[in-house]
Amino acid sequence: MSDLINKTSQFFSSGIIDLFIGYKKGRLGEGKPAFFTKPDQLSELIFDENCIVNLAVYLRKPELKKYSKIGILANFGTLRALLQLAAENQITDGQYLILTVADGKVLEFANLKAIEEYVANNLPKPNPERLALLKEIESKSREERWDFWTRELSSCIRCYACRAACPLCYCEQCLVECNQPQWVGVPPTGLGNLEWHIVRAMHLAGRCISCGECEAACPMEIPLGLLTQKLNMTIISNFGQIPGTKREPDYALSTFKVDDKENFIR
Amino acid sequence: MARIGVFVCHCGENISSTVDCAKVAEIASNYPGVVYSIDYKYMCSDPGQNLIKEAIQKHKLTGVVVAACSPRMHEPTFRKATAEAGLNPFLCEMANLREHCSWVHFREDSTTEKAAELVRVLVEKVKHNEELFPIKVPITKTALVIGGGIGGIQAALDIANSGHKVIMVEKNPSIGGKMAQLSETFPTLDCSQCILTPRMVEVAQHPNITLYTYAEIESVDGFIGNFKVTIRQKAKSVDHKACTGCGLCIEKCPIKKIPDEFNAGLGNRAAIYVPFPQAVPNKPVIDRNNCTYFLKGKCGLCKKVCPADAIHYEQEDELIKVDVGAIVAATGFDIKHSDFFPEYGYGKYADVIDGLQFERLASASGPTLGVLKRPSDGKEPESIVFIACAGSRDPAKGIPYCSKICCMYTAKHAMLFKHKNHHGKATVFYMDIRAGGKMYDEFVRRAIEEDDVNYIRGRVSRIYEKNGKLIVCGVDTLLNSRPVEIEADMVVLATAAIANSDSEELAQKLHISYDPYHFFSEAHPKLRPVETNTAGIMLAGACQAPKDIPDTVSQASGTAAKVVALFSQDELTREPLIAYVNNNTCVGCFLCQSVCPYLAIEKEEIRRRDGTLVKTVAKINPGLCQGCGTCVALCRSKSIDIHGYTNRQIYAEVSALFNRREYAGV
Amino acid sequence: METKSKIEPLAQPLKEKILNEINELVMKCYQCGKCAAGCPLSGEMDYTPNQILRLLQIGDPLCDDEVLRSMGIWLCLTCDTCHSRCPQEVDFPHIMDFLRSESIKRRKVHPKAKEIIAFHRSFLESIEKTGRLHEVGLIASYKLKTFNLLQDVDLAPKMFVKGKLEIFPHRIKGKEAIARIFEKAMKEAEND
Amino acid sequence: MTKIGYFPGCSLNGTAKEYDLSLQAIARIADIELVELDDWNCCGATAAHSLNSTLAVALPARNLAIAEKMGLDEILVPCAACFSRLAQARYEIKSDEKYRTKIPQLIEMEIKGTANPITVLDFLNKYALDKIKDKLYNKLNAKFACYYGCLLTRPEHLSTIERREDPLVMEKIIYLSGGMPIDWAFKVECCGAGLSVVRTDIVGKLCAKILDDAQSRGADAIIVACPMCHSNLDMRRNEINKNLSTDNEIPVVYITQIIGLALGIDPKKLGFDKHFVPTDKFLHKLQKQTVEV
Repeated sequence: MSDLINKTSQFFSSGIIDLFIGYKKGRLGEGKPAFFTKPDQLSELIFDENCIVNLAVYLRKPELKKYSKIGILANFGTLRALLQLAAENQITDGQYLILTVADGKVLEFANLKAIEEYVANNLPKPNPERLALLKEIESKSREERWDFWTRELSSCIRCYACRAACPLCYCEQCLVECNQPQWVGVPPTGLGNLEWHIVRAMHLAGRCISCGECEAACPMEIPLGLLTQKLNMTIISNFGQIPGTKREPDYALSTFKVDDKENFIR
Repeated sequence: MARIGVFVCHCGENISSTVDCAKVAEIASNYPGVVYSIDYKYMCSDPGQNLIKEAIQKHKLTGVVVAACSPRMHEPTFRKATAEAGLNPFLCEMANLREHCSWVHFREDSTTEKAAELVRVLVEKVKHNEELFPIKVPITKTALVIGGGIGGIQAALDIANSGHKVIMVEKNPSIGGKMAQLSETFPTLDCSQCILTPRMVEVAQHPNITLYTYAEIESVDGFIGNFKVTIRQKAKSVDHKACTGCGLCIEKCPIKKIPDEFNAGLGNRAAIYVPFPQAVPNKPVIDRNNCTYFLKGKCGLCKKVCPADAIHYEQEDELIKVDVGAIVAATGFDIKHSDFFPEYGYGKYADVIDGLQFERLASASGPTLGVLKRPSDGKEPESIVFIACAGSRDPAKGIPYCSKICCMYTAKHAMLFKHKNHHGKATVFYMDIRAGGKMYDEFVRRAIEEDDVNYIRGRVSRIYEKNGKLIVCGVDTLLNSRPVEIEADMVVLATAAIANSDSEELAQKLHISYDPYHFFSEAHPKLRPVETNTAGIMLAGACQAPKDIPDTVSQASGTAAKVVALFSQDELTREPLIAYVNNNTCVGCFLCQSVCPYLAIEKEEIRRRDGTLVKTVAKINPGLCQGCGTCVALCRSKSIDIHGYTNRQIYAEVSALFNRREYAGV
Repeated sequence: METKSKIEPLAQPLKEKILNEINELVMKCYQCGKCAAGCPLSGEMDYTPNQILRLLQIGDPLCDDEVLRSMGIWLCLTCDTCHSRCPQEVDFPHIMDFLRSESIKRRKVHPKAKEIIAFHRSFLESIEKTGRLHEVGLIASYKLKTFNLLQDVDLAPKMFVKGKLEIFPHRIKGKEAIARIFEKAMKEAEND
Repeated sequence: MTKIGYFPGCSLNGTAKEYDLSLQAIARIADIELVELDDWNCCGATAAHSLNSTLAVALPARNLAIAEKMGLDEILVPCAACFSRLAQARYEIKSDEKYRTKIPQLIEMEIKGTANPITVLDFLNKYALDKIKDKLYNKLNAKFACYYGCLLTRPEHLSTIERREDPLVMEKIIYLSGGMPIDWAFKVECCGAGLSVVRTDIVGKLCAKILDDAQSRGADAIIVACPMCHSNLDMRRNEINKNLSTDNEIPVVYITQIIGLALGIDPKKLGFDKHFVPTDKFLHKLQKQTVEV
């Protein structure tokens, strides 16, 4: 750990960064997001398997605007989020100092291309328990699935914690806040809840980097990740595009091709 | 408060036979916001339009719903009437009672009910309509003509003579195209070069025409009135400003055995060459694929002998960017080549040739100086068999269409042969003679009656060679399908006219559509035959479909008229039904960019007054956007909308359908 | 006693039957004559391939009758030259197969074609009995059927000398199975 | 040792014994085992095809089913006519629902169409040429007109030959075996085999054109890969010569016999003595070395 702290401290002292986003130990032993502005705060900096929060979500917060040089300690989900954000024009190459820790060593990424290579080499296998759960839901009849999701989603209190935790939910004005027209019913009841979660999942289809933050953030323990995961699997198997692995846009749901075999738009 | 007028049309009996129009008008009068409602037999007629105009003024209407036919049919009519009454035309909407209701249902109460619902939906929409104003786009008054054959030449001269600038791009070293290769032309038998070459010179000397030969189109961006075109000027390796065209380099070039494209492979040329003596420009280029200097790094003979020091081996391809307002595609056609007819031995027997090769053999400027000599041994043929429809009208070979020009040129070929050899035997195998055109059928009759060309109705099955003769096996279907075997010295196949091999690529660069055979598609086969579906891009000649010279020239002049009409205005007016971006909510993810089929989405930087960047957002180019709405559907934050079909308007329509109330006891 | 009256269906033009049963569209033919020009036997035929197609295209019962009674359909060697060169991709050999079976079924076989059919029948009989072709048996049977007793008499002894003729037929073990195939196929043809 | 199914057909047991002999001889040298189908039956030939369309599929289908049962993926069918019938039957069974259900009932056997019939040219190209090219013994010092006829090149859906109007596959085999193929004009014309017995007059005319062209271009022999073509061009020579001004004496030999000669096999063991048109002069022209097989 001293290596990480030493390095970060050097970045401060040499003026490369004026803010470092990392983790410190929380009350329950969890990695808690921490914002370091001075090297002497760094003694609290940690990085271990409990540091699961996706820190990329903070990068677009207005509070960070006063810092010009930001460093970030990225876990794997954060790295993928950074790539996806770059593909969507939200961050630029070289804008941040990006570090990670792998096999006890501190890695500094020279550019997004380096992250792309790192991600490509370390893509995890999908969690088998998750897959089994998905399979189980898929094997249900239409009616059973409808019942399953209306039951799960009926508990939603529309706190929008899922949206706040998601590094890719960065719209300045979310469509649920639009009332002319009113796309999604506001009261946290049946249809409105269903609308919100379907819209959310569709907006993340082909973009979700599967960090699991939405589900972790949900106070009602709704298995939200299943929706986006299922959509992603469909996209990967049909188009072969894995979100959060490319720094250039490669979005399955929005590519017009002159030689498209469907000619509805020509 | 909205003040909507509803005008229900009977369309004669088209609507009123199944819909109770008076009832629809009565129901509509109860809709919230509707202050006036009436039905009439022909709303599109003058008195019908006056009903609308008077109501707008008398009832101070803020919106108009005309319940009649398809908006494709009469939306412009009713919007014009609305505008004449002083209301913004885009506050007028149409409910399609004819195609969507009366034509597809029987006369029942529910049919009238559906008609009333269609009106109600539009009433709800029009309440959210906004005043819109046509978009003005400036026009660059320069035309680009792609292709320097007779079609391109005619279009270029007509446009240039109207006082506009023209840029002509030709991929070969000389303009002239296929017509320059022809010997004589039907139906007058006048010499092709004699009528073409003066026009080629006129193009080269015209002050309004800039000519790029040995050049290709690299890319095309922009839109009508405002195209940005990049031209690739291929390296000629010869400085045409310095070159005097003396020809010494060609004479001294040691590589002389390259099959000559201009002579359809029947002659040879050098590695540095001018395609033909009357070429424009009449200055050579180096064919780098065959030049020893470029292949092996040595030789340099042409450079040594050039008195003007015009040879520049180091020359590179040059990319030239030009702005043009209109584009004329006049890239011509090709003919089907070898190995297409194994049963005819095409490609195997030297004396089985195609029509273009015959033209070169018959041409005074050709490899035999106009004496018909067969390619295998130079013997003058005594018997020639001409085969029409060689590949055309042949679905088995992938070409179901008629190549149109072959009947005429085959008659001409047979005639030219008979004129050169009175005792020779000319036989034509044909399926039908298609000689529609001024003096065309007379021309074919002349070949048969005066020049004694033997026309046999039937398709040849195979050709084989025996003792130096070609044996042509066919039948005479007019004589009980009697087998016919003809010994010929030479066989001329009227091979199918096909699209150029690179036409698909060019069509994609131009964003124009093409048919299954890669000919470019016109916007409408009857009423818009010279335009493409992409505004500002027009067609001339055989790039659209096989055409003869008169048709090509006529179309080229028609195209020129379209271009000149476009250039007669300073600005272009377009309907404002295009997408627009809400800068406040756009987060600049640009996923909309890749979905736009018209490449209309650009980036716009929003800056503070001091110049610091606030954010980058999407911007719709109003010239390119076609209002398809794909970006609107894709945008997550609903930051893109489309004028005339805003989310609010559509939502109002859909909500109206779901929130049905009883307005009258239907 | 009940009597069943058998009503003859209205004569269906052959071209419709051809379309329905073997999915060939005779209307595709545009009479270019390339089939006749390439056919090795069109010179011998009373109607050439394109003429047969023309007769079928008319769809008139008299024309259909002419086709079924023609000699041309029996001379076809199924060499497929016409089909392989046809610009309209008309599978004429396929149509010829159909016309021959139709001609036999409706008993309209050209008198001169009877020898050809006799040969084919003798050939099939030979197979039906033994499972394989037995040339001596075939020729003997064919001669009995046609009374062409002297045909090819010069060939047989020479063939025998060269070991190319077997006097006794080879009977395969599955000859009963072959006989059953024949029985079922023949029954089917009758029921058609 | 490569194993491959073998359907000799009736001809190779009778009129085309030399074809069988020479093919077996080559196979031995190339180390290929030809597994004859158990108790195969006649393919039905033109007769079944002309008279009864069901029979025309059922008879060859029984052979295909036997091959399937024996676990054979490929069946060498040296007779082009038999090949055509077997391949067509397989095509019908695979493409036509009607036959897929009807045929198993008729032949009382299961059939899926897994066994693929191949021609002698496919066989030579795919299995034999590579194995015998080092064992070539004789230079074939003669000109050969390769004759394909109809059934090797047509119809398109059965043929494996490229350039159907001017095929070169047989020429390639001859060339690789040391012979000199010539270009000629009648290699895919029909010889009229279907009418051989009943309309010998017509056959005479058709074959006359073929032989005449080969002779006028200086061929020393015509190469065939079909017993029907062979019997027409060879056995019917007297009839053919009636249509020609001079007697044509070109021998007609099987491609397998020629390869056999190239391999140095004794002409007798290749059945050269079984031809009607004498082959002595032709054989004399070639070198006479032989090997034991």
